[in-house]
Amino acid sequence: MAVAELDLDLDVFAGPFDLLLAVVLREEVSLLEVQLGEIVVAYVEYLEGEGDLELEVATEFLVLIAALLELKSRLLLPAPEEEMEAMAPEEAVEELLARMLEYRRYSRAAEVLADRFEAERGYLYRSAPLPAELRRVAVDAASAVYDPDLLGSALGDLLTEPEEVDISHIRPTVSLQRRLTALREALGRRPEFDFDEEFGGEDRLTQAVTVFAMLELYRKGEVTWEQDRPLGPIRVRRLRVAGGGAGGVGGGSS
Amino acid sequence: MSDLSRTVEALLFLSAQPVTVAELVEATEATEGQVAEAVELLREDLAEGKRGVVLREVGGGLTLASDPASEDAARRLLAKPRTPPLTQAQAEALAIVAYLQPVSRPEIARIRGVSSESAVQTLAERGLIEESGRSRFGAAIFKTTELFERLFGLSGLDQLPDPSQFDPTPEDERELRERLLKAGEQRAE
Amino acid sequence: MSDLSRTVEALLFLSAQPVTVAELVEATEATEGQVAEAVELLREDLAEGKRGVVLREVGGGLTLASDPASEDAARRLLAKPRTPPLTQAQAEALAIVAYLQPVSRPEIARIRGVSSESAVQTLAERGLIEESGRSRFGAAIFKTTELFERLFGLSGLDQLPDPSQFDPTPEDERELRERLLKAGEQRAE
Repeated sequence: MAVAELDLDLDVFAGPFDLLLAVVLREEVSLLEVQLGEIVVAYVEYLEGEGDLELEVATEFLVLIAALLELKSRLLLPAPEEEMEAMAPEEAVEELLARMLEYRRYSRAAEVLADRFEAERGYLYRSAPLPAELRRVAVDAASAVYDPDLLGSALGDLLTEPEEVDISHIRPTVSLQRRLTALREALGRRPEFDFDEEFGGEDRLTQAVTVFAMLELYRKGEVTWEQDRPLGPIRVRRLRVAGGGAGGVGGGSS
Repeated sequence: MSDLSRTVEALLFLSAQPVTVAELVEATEATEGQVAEAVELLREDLAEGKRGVVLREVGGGLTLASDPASEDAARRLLAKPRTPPLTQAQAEALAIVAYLQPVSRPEIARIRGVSSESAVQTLAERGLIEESGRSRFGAAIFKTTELFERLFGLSGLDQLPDPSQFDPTPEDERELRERLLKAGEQRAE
Repeated sequence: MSDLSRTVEALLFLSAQPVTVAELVEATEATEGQVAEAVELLREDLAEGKRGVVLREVGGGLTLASDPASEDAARRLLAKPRTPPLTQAQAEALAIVAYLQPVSRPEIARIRGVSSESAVQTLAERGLIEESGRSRFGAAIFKTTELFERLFGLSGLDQLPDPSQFDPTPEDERELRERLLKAGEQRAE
């Protein structure tokens, strides 16, 4: 199944995923109202039903959901008026249409190629060395055409041990839940603080998840923030104290 | 079977790569007309269903291949499992490389709308595409290989199906546009 | 020509080594009598002077060979080895075989961190490497050929560039094979 066909039944939208993308781009549905968590849940449920994880599809899903998250976070962040108008709905539709048409061309060519590959798989080719007497001929006629350094440098490439893959960012300690708690604790200590001052010591991923936690609390009306210029300091301000503490967070996917 | 046909058959049998008519002319010291005639005779003799071996025109030349009817027996003998079919993602990435080559990795991702890392890597591992350099911005650039032509039974890249047949028709475009608009209207109701 | 004869012909065409009747029986799932009959038919069809290929019995098995009459033409065709530029994958596989020979196919894959089927096959087809036996576990083992030395202008394998010259960590004194395998395993992770 393609991700595009993932059937969604959300509060504000029912239909396949690609349709959701289309209506979101047309701004017929406000992305602010779409619980992205629900889409993830729908996808995970689909996976559970299906039993196997197809890596390609999973990758596609991650790319799409990441794009939506980015879009949503941009909408949530205050931005100058003119930037908000940068892409009108009509333009968005035209852009989307152009892309879909181009993609459609190659996905059709792909079908033809896949069929062709299937039809050709039965033909097998011989790969046998030349008989000894003829091999002799080729050796006699051979002259140096390759540089031995080619082999040395290829071997050098292979000797290079790749850098250790940094997997610290996928440790399970960075959960949205915990960042929400940390954020609320920080807000509980003082009504206003500088983001970097409070969280600047954390690694990039923890900081990023903290920003998502801020978006979540913004949605709930608990927090707001200001940033005078891109990459400038972020002042985080408490709007009201969270009611009841730990419960009631987590993307509203229940 | 003529002597020249026999020689051509022997040459095709020995050569690991497809052999062009020009190479056959040089090797047999016959005229191009004679070689063409000999190839024609051989083509009839080795037409599909006649023998265990068939004559094929792939990868820019002539080559022999085993008849597909013997595929199962051949795989049992050579203990060679059937290669898996192309996934949708691989087929799409391959179509883009085949028609647009040389084409960069980001370009493939842009057209497919998703990162195509693993599809591209698998295609390269299977020998269907290969890096043919780097773009100005350092991105890997890909083209199809000779193996691609062989495995797809193409005598050359010009034998790829005419791409215009895949162009979305005006009806397609209208249908797609309507689908997008309708989705919006449903929402508005 | 019977279906079974056709299949037998295809099997002999594909196999680089002579094939025994027992192997043919197993691969075709026919009886020994049927296979013997099919081989007899094929023997008549491929008797000397009939086609470009002849059926021969060598080393306890059956094999196809080119007709001796085509030898001169074969010499002219195959005298000049094919030497297109090596792709990165081919260069890496060749370097592994050159420095570590004899080396098994799975070992090549482990060092490169990716399956290297098509690179190894191309190198073998071009005559740069060849099978030199089987490992204890049945994997093909490769070494470089005399043609390889000619094409690289080497008077012997000891003329290969000193690996330490390209070695990123010369202070490390572990053995080359071990080092390559370690780097390969990290790549594959």
